[in-house]
Amino acid sequence: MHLAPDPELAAFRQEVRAFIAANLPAAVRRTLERGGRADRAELTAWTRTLHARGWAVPHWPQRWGGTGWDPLRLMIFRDEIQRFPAPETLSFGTSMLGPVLYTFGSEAQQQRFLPRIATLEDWWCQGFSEPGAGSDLASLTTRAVREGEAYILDGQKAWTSYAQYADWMFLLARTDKTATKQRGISFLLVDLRSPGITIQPTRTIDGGAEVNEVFFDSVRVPAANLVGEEHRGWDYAKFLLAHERSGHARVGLAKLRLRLVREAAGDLLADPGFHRRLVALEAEVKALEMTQLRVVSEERRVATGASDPVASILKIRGSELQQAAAALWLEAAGPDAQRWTENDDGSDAASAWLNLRKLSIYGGSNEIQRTIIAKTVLGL
Amino acid sequence: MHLAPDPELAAFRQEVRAFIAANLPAAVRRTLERGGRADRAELTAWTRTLHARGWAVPHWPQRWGGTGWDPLRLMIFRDEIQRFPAPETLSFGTSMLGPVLYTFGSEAQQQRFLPRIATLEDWWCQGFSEPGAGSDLASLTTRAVREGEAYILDGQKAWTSYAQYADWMFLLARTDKTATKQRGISFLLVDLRSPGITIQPTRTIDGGAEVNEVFFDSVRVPAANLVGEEHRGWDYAKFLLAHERSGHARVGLAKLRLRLVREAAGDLLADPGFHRRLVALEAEVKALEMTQLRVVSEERRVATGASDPVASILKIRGSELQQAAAALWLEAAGPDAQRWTENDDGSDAASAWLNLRKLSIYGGSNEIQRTIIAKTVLGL
Amino acid sequence: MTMDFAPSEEQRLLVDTLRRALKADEAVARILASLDQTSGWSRLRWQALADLGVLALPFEEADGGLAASPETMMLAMIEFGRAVVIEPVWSTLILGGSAVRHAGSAAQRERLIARIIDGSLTLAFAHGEPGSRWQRTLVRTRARCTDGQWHLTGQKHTVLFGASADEIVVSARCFGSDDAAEGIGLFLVPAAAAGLSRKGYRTQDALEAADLVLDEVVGEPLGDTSLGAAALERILDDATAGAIAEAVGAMEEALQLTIGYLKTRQQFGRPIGDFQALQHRAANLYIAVEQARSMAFYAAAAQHEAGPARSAALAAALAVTITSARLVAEEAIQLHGGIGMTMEYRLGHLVKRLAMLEPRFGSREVVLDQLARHGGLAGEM
Amino acid sequence: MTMDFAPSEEQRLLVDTLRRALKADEAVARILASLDQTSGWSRLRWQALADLGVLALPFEEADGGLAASPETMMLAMIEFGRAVVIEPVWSTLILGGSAVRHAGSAAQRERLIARIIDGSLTLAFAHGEPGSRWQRTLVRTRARCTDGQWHLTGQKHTVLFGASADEIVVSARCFGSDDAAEGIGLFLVPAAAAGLSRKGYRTQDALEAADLVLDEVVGEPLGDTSLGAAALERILDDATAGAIAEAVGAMEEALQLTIGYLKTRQQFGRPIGDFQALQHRAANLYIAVEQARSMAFYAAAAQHEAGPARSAALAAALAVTITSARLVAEEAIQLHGGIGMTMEYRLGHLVKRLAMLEPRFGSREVVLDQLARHGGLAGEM
Repeated sequence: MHLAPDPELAAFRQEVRAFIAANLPAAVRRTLERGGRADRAELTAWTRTLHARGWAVPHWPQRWGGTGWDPLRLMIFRDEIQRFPAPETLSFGTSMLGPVLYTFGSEAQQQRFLPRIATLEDWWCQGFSEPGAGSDLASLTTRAVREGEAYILDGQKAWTSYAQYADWMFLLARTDKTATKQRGISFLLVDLRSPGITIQPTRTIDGGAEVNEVFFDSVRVPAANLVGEEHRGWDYAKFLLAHERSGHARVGLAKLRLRLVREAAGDLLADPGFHRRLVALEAEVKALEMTQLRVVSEERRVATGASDPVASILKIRGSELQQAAAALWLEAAGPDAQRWTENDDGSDAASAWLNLRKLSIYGGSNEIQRTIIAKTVLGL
Repeated sequence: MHLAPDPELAAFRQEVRAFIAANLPAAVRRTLERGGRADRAELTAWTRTLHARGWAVPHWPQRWGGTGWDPLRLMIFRDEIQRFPAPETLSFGTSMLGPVLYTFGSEAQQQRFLPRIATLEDWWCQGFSEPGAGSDLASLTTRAVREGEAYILDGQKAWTSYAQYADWMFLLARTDKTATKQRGISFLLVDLRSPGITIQPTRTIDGGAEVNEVFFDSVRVPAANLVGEEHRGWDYAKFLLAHERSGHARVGLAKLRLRLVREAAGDLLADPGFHRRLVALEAEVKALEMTQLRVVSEERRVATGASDPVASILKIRGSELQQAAAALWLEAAGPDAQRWTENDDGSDAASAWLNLRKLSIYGGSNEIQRTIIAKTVLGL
Repeated sequence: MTMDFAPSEEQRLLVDTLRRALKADEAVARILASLDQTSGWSRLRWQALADLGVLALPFEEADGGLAASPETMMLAMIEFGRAVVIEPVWSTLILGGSAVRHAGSAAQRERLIARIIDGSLTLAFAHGEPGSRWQRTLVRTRARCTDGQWHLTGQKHTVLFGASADEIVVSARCFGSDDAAEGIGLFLVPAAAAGLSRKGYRTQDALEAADLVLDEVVGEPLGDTSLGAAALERILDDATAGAIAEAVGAMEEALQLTIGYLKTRQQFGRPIGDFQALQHRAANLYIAVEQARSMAFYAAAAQHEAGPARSAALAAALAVTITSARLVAEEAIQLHGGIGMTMEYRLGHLVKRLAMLEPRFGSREVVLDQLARHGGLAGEM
Repeated sequence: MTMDFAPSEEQRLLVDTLRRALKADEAVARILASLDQTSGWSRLRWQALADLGVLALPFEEADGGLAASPETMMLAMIEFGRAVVIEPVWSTLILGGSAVRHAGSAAQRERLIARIIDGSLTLAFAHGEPGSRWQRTLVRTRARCTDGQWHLTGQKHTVLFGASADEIVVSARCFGSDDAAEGIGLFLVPAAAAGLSRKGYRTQDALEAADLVLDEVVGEPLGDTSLGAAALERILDDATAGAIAEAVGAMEEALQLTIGYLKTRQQFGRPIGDFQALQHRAANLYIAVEQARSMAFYAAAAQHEAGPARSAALAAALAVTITSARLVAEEAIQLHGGIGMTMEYRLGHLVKRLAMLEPRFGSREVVLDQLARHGGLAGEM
């Protein structure tokens, strides 16, 4: 065990930071600092900037454009992107579908989709949740019936983030309704321009419309868009969720929020109570970062791909700390936090506070994560 | 609804306070303020002082020495005793067994025991908990077998408070082992001078030995000491616990602790963080007191004796607030809190903090109380 | 009169009337319909409240009012909170109304109160300023008397219903340093006054608010300018009591929705309310709501008193209410999951109202500081 | 050298050796046996640690030590915490040892360290004073130089192992106001020094401590008196890192006991660990312990650095550890029920050690203030 700062990693961090500083338009950074989001054009341009540098999908296999970085460097890269802040690449393609495709997809699927994910030519969204299947994903009811060389898809997905901008959706559908819950589910790739699809934004209390309901009415999905084997979609989904969870610490975003709180606080820093809560949160964020480092560095020793239940800590604390930072921002904003800006970009303190409630709900609610820890780690 | 201060109640409060001030030895008050307990002689003397005034068992029926006060006055009386602080009468006799006896006991039992409880001629202790039966009281295994005019008692009780000082114990024993859990339990009165009884103090981490293990080896209990009907002890125990729970708010003790924290804090009050936490606790104690007032005043409208599930709030918040006050005292004590005084009177901050962990465990753990609220009040 | 926790027949009737009139379960539709408008609140519904006599509640009988007790006002505000009312109750009945009641001269009361009661006059109360962060006596807006007329100059921020109010009560400093307790006067300013500009916007919880700039605006002193400080304490204490009761109503409704959801929402083959971890959290919510309700009672009791004891009690009550509101806002959404965050579902609007408790009436730390300055509740410990 | 989170073979061996030697599962018997004695700690067990070479760990190779890295010291302290060790590790290895290492002259190191290593010399470090409440530079004890000799006068409180130590390192003010950073010197005082009185007692967690009164006691400057302030920072930073690691060890053991209890204790016909509410609380405990462990790593990393960055990092690490320790202490007992409060069961002793974290090393608020004074961790956000 040797934990002294590593000069090579520090140099790598500087390299990433310098690249971002030199290449990210200042306006995009300002938008993100205000709590807003890059629009599709901005995100596409930035994804391609990263792609030109070879950094669009650093965690992918080198064959598909990955960098071959070790997990520590991947973590540092993501941290710098988040804290700068620069836009993160669209996770539905790069972090969720990508790994599923290069692990389980057919060669044709890989050839067709992976390059377009890396450059954001295709905007993907995720069709897992349904109105009746939130945390209990396996109870989903959207069904796909095989008819010749296609599946006919009927049903409804809910909480589909950014579906309104999307070209494609990967989704889970029941292909064998006689099988028990987890069996008989398949993983399909659906072109959202297919006839029979209706996308309806869900307005949320933060003023945004990040999420949508997506309705499928006899939608034809070519059988070639089945990923892996029929009825085995649950396995691919579990693989995907385990990948997703380890990215949920989002330490860099917590750091960013705390930096912005510190800037917004002004005279409030003279209040020892506020100041203590701020530095206490900084310390908690550091604890999470060290935990992530431990997880990541242990990953270097075990086979890649194995899901680490400790990742549930990252999800829980990552969400709690961003929420705590948002609460501090709300407090710092004072009476002005009452204003309703009606931007759907979370750029005021109250909208951010409301919006970030989602962090402890989605991606496997924090309750689900606690149960995972209790059962898998503690053996209860 | 009319909530303005009631001058009659205020006058009553003054009367109680003046009586305590005029009659309680200053040394006893100081002992209690330090966190200590009155010894048996002091408690007996004080109980008799109250008895002479007619206030030893104010909540009992007037036939047995009660005052006929309404619930608000009973609450004020208890509040003044606690916050003064004066010793509370021994609850095992006055608050637990007394109500069981005057409600379910035989005339002979009432005549024999009630007057001696009121004057603390008999020191009672409670034999409910067992090593294997804590929160799950109904799984107790101590058994009493009827042989002629007596029961033969075998088994073990645990966590028996002050058994080392006690003359008598009321207990639950299984009299029918073929019956399901709650059935087949009887409520017995046991003279602790009977042959076959061993009392062994349990040392606790606060340095005290409040609780004991009590072993019964073929102890003969006269059949006349059965309370109510054989095998129906569970009903009486439930009645007793419901009575006990409503006394668990102990708002006066929380007030006392906060007053002492304020006195001990000194310069720490200049720290806004500490000061805020102190006044926040004062506010929380007031909220609990108002809740108790609401419960008590609603009791005036409903039949006495019916158990109010809202009393679970009093137990939970009462314990939490005393514990929070103890944590504040520990903080105020600073480095000196490290000292181990080896008095078993909880007179240092750390011992008090450790000792008061019991509040959320005994009398139906706070987990049990939350389940009661969820099921009984919320219907979950 | 003996203490009595049960509502009287009259109070029960008022609560029933309000529940029927306010229709809490239609709150979502009302709010969503309002969001397309600048103001959003409905003159029609305001008039309906007037017709029910509700707008007469807080005023003295001599002024044509119903002289409702603090307890009655509390019960009414709980109902307003439950229904997430977006009409100008705050500005007209509580803040502005309280200003007129406690500071207004007999002539002013006669002129204004009848019109409040009949629904034809709405008020706003302009006190907070940029950067004042709920400090009660930090008033930089200046009042200068020239030729017998008071001229007001300064800025007021997040003035509830400041854009639509017919008249505005403005606090302004007649003398003294920016944060002196003495020297604050209250002034009536008509909406159309020269030199007054108002920038209206909506709040997170669908109320209307405005930022005001006053440039030598002529104001009419409300009562005697020298009474400003005491009147201000009283008005803000009334507002605190109202805030607590409104939050209690919102919390009770949020809790009820949450419990209902736990009972019906199925996951893993059973209602999620079967899961013990959620049961215990629901129990904690219930406790939190009951503690706040108890403090609403305490606040009502305190309003029968005067001076610093009243202000301390109200700060204590608000502090507990804030703690409960934070928990309820966070946990009610979490226990619902995503549905709790949608505009189409009632919970989110209750949560938004609760989330505005601190921005509107003071952060927990500021409120605790107020309480600490009054010596806490040491006298009652 | 690249960052590496896995223990080296050597570190693994040390941990195994310590676990076998310290026998955590016999802690109760050791502690209970010690309570009848004034001092309580065992020369025999101390000698056993010396024989294992453990007492040589922190010292430089030039002084005959093993030059253990901060990471290795952390791993050792975790084991000491796990076993609730009551021997003078704190006073001799961490505090006193650190003082000799960082402040002692070559001659002093030569004279003292060999005897520490062979187990024949125990130290105490006397810094805290009545009312100083962990303020690092508040030193009222005065050092006066007359005829080439330093005379110390003042009081020192809760000096760990102050009654049994052979020599005591005393902080005293050579010049400056009571709380000035500069002007603090460190002095060696033999136990038998004239004018030194020691009142020994036991601590809540079964250590030995003493209050000292110094009346013109002759002390030998440890190194150069002008280096006091920097040395003091370093010593207290070392102590902070040790405190964190010791607490992590105690927490890990408390968590393990609790999980074991949840699995075996039956209530209502099944193990209580089946109840979801308790499962989720156990998960929260696990998270808290892991966060503290992560901060022990961070503290070890920080000890490779110097100056304010080191002190800030250590304060941050201690703050998180305190938060975790509070939760673990309270919840581990609650999840156990009554058994967790008995002297015969190991958990209570772990909890008592954890409960002493703040009284011994600084309350959470004081530690956060230290962190705030260093600008927080803003530079790393």
